[in-house]
Amino acid sequence: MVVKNFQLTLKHAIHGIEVTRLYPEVLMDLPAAERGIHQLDVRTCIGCGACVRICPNDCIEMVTYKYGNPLKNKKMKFPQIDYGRCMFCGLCVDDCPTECLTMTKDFQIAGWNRDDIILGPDDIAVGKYSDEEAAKLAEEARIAAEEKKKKKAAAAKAKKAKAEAAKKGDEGSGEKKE
Amino acid sequence: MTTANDVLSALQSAFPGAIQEFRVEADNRLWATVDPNKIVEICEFLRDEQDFDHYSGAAGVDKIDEALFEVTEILASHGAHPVVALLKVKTPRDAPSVKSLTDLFWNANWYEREIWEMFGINFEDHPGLYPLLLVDELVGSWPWRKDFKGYPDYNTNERVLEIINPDGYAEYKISPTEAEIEAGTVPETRPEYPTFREREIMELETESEMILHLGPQHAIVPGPFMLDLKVDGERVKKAYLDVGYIHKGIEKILENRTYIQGIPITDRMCYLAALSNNEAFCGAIERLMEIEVPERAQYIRVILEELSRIQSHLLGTGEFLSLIGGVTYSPFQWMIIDREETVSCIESVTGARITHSFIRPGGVRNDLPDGFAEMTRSALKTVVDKTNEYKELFLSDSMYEMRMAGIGVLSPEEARRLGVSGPPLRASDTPYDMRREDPILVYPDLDFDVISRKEGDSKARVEVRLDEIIESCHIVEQCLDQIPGGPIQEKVPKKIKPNPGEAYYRVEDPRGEMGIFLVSDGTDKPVKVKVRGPVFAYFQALPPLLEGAYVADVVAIAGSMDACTSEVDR
Amino acid sequence: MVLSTIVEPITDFVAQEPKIAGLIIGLIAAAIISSVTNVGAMGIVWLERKVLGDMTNRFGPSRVGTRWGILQLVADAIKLFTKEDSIPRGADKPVYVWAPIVACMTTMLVAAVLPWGALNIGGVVYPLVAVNMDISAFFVEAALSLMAIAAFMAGWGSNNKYSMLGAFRGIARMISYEVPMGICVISVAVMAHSLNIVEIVEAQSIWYIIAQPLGFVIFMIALITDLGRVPFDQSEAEEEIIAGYVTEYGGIRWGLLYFQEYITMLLGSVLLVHLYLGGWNGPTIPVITILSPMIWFLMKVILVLVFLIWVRGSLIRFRIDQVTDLGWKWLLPLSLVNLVWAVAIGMYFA
Amino acid sequence: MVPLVLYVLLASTMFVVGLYGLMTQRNGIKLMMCVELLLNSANINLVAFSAYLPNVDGQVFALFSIALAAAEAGVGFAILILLYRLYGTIELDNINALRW
Amino acid sequence: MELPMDITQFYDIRFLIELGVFALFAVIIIGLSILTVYSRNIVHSAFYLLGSFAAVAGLYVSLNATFVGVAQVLVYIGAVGVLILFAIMLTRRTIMEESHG
Amino acid sequence: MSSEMMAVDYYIPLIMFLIVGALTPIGAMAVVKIISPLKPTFRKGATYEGGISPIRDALIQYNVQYYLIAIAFVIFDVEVLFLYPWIYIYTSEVIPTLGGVSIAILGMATFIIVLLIGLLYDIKKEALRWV
Repeated sequence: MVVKNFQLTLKHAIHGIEVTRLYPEVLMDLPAAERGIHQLDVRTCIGCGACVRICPNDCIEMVTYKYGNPLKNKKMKFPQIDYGRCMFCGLCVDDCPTECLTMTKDFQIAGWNRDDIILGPDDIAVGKYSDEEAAKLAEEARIAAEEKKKKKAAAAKAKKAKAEAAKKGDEGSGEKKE
Repeated sequence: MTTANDVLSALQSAFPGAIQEFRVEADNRLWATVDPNKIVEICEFLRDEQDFDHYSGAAGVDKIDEALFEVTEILASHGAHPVVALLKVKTPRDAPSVKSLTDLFWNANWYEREIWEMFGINFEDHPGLYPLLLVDELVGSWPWRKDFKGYPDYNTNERVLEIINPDGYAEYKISPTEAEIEAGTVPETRPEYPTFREREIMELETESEMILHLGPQHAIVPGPFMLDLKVDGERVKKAYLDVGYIHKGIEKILENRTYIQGIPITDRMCYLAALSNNEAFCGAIERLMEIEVPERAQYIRVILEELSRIQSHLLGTGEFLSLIGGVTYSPFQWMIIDREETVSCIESVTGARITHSFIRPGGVRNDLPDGFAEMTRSALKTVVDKTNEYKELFLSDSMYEMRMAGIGVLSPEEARRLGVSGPPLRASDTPYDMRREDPILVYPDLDFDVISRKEGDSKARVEVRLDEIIESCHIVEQCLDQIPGGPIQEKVPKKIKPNPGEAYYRVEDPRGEMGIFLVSDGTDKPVKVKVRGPVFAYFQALPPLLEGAYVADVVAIAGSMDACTSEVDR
Repeated sequence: MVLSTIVEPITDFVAQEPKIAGLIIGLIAAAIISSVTNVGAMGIVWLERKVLGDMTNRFGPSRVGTRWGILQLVADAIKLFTKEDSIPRGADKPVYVWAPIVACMTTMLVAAVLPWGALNIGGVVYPLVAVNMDISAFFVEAALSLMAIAAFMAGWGSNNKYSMLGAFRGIARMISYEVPMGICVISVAVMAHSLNIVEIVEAQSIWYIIAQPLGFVIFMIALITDLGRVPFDQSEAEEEIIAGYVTEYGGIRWGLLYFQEYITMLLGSVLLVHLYLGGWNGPTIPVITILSPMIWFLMKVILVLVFLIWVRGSLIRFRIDQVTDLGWKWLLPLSLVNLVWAVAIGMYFA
Repeated sequence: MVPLVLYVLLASTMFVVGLYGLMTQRNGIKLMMCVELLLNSANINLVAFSAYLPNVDGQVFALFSIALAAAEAGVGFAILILLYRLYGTIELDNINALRW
Repeated sequence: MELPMDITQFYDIRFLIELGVFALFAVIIIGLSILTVYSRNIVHSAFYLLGSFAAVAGLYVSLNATFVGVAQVLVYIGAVGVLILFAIMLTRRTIMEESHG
Repeated sequence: MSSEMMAVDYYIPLIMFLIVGALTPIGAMAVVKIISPLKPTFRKGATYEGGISPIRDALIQYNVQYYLIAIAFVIFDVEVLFLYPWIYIYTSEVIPTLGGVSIAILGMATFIIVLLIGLLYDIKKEALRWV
């Protein structure tokens, strides 16, 4: 007969509610490994673009952003993610060489229009520099770049001289190298 | 036990010269290229003399360099021996035609139709070569060929032409532009055949018969597919099934992705079995690369796959209950709650609730977190307790018995003939489980039973699932006890480029036999990925099973099969 | 006493001008009972959602109107009133439009003859009944059979296959269970020697659930079937035929049909309470003597309603052929057995 | 009390309508409906008379007449359905097998 | 000509109410009977017939013959009505010809 | 209140109930007509059948089995109809008895048994089988 059905429903009715939640007010406990919205450490991102290349859905794009670390990321290009296309597969995180791109537990990205779910570096960045810091870093980077340029110019000069020297010494092999 | 070598020698002696090439990959894999004229006889010989009674599928490969098409027929046995024979038939690319196996194996029908509509390979003597997955307008452009140039852009609304048909319903036609015709995206000639609707109308005989559409938007369908019933009163006289409403072309997408990028795509074939799909795909890559997965990674894979099986069965059973009892039937909701806990266990490892993208060639993405074992053990304990309670409930519920016993009976012979696999097959007294037949990972070291039932009705199918939940819990507990330490990822190159060759890898999906047939040419993208999904096979078996049932039973039968449309239309 | 100064002119007027009084009292009573049934049905919908939520470990309505979701039904009503009122092209418009109206008229007819509780004034129990008909139990039976016609009108008017199948199923299940239900009513009437529900209630010194347990079970099953609730909701089994005869209905028309179901559920529970559970009978509660019968009545009705909801959460749906089989092959003979039993007891006590 | 003659008038009007339908209609089901109208008009008379000469005999007659009408309808429609299955029509003009 | 009724009755509101009720039912009965015969759509015809049965039942109740009235509802509308509707549904051509022809 | 109501002819309040019962839905529909938007399109008016345009009308010739169930119902409905007045007289003293049992009871017993035999025949002939 069907007595058991009635027993079980009664048992559950008396039993408290455990799993169901009132969603926006009460959120579930998410594990540390949760793959939610990305987080970008702009201080360490080197703008290599590995995440762009691995993404199966082409949802990452490199965009210019000024509060990053120009010492590491010379072109100041950082990933911008289109969550309309993102599958949250985590391949970009796996491939990131500096581990600057990670995924957080945050998953609420609903917006009123499509542009709201394209999150640029400004939205996902942590460790943003302040304006002064950014300016200072930019200055440093400029100096570094200049120095490097100088060095490079010097190196190029030296190389040229060396090459010329080599050319003089051995014409055949020099041509082959080029 | 018969091995691949035995089968090969028997074939060679029976058909001298018909085996053009062969390769014995292992004891249970036989690859052979056979004479196209003899394929039917060879298959008949294998079926009758060598117990190859399980037609597992067919895959087409476009060898554009050699101007050839290859059709690979995959044959296996229902438990008599573990050999899988993959017989390749070559056919020229300009006039492709292969002999049909539908006379030998009933379930070859859909596989051949799929190859026909996707490659344009004709199957001689096929009873009805109609498109299965594609829209009628797209048939003729043969999308899976390598020289396919893409469809015309049907997204532009300005070109849409609305045609009101005599019944007053609007149809939409999109005529291609001249530029598109020149670019070759529109087929020049289209095969002619009656449409699905016309075929149905042709079969209406008496005035008291009517065609009742269940779907594509109907409460019983787990995803969009159309089940049309020819009913007289409420008795089903014949059923027609139309799939392809959400065809995603995953096999074609995989051909355009690198191997590692393909993993998240395989999740989407069936998100209830995402881990099994990952496993099948990565397993096939590992076969080609000949790498061995570290033992800890193997254990992690087994744990997660079994947890995934538990959640899939819980959802499948719950959904089935909602079909026969309404969404207000409480056990449906309880099962969803149990499933949530199981999913949370998986999530704590993989970081995602349904689409995990977790398994990598040569290992897994990350290690088990701290406290996983305790969490899983407590979750499993509730699952086992609750499942036992459900079993007791169904045993004592005489209304359930009235509704389900003796409904949709599949006899063992019929089940094998229709090519179903997984729980529906095991419910029909055929203990056929890939974990036993084609053991992978650490399954040989684990102690588990293959659940089967004798009755073969809807009730038995549900019982098998409930028992498998308990058995899976048992497996996970064993794994948690035995799991060794060590690395979780074998060294693989950053850019995966498997050796050129072919591999066929089978896993036991929650729904049955999931096989991936992978062809590589040594680059970082596969040449061909063929997914042999279990639900494709059940779906084909649904129409004959429904004949003679009541409309209400249709729900019970279709629900007890636990179908996943997403995977049919992968 | 102040009360008598108000009551006496009214009774005099009623005695002198029964027809005019009938018009006025009828209108007032109709307005009151209409609002009572409608509010009651809203309460049932809320109760059902809450109880089912509890059984399935969910919250149920919990947003609109405090934590308990009391205003959920108001929100739903506003939604239904502002939805577009579209009629399918293929529908037979007059029939389609009239089906909810016929259903509403039917429920009002039933509501008119049912006693809605009683008041204990000075030791005398006055039942609150608008039309105290001599054969009200028979009348309720007959009026409930009109629901089958309303179902058929809805099914035919929609010109939809699901609707037609649902209409056929609806009629088949109603007509298969009307006969056992009628025989159960007769069994009760046999013991009470009356078809008047008020008299049946007054005759229940022992509740008839004790005197005729078999009859109670049969009547309960037949009632659930007549109400079209799980496990007998084949005519609108959403997993099979979408929503049966209400498939093509939308907006307020759907709302009306849906509401009629819950009103019928309320009426059915009231009928069950009157026939088998002793109506408003019960020991007098001190302090609030006047309301004492009313409280008993309401308690019983709510208990029956909760039981109906409990059934819905616990059982799966029968198949339609099993329903007709159960009705004809089991309930009809068993109800006749119950009739014989009732006659025997009735003779013994008489 | 409403004069009895009005009831008789009503009943006779209903009878005439039914009779008119019976003579002009060809559809079998329509004919059956007209017969029901005739029976009802007779019943109205029975009940009205019984109400005006205080006596319940007329009501008893009406009750039997109702029961009879139900039986008549059941058999009549069964015959019609059978005819439809045999001849594919219920236009009685076309069914000439009934003619002698 | 001698009228069969007393004209002074018309000054009596009770009589007027009674007459009004009778007139209401009489109009419904006659109107729906005529519609039953004239309606081209046979299903509409059946529903008109059921409506006229219901009005007849009302007439019975107003004549103090409650039992017959309720029996009329139970048997004529509940049972014979279902029979008529089923009979129509089982002879398809009648519906098609009448409602679309 | 009941005793006062007894004096009233009950058909008049019943008519009021009917009128209120009819006016409620009509009023609701009228309100909807005023306040809700109405933008009918061709698609909105389509018949719903799983999202696909239906093959043939719903008004086909249905299976004759439905009629058999209806006719069985008519028979038993009439039986129940005759049971209702019977309850007032089965204990009546004026009705003659036969072997100590009232004729009323014997007669009704015979009536029911005859119908039960009919029901058995119906069940045996599978007339009540669902299509």
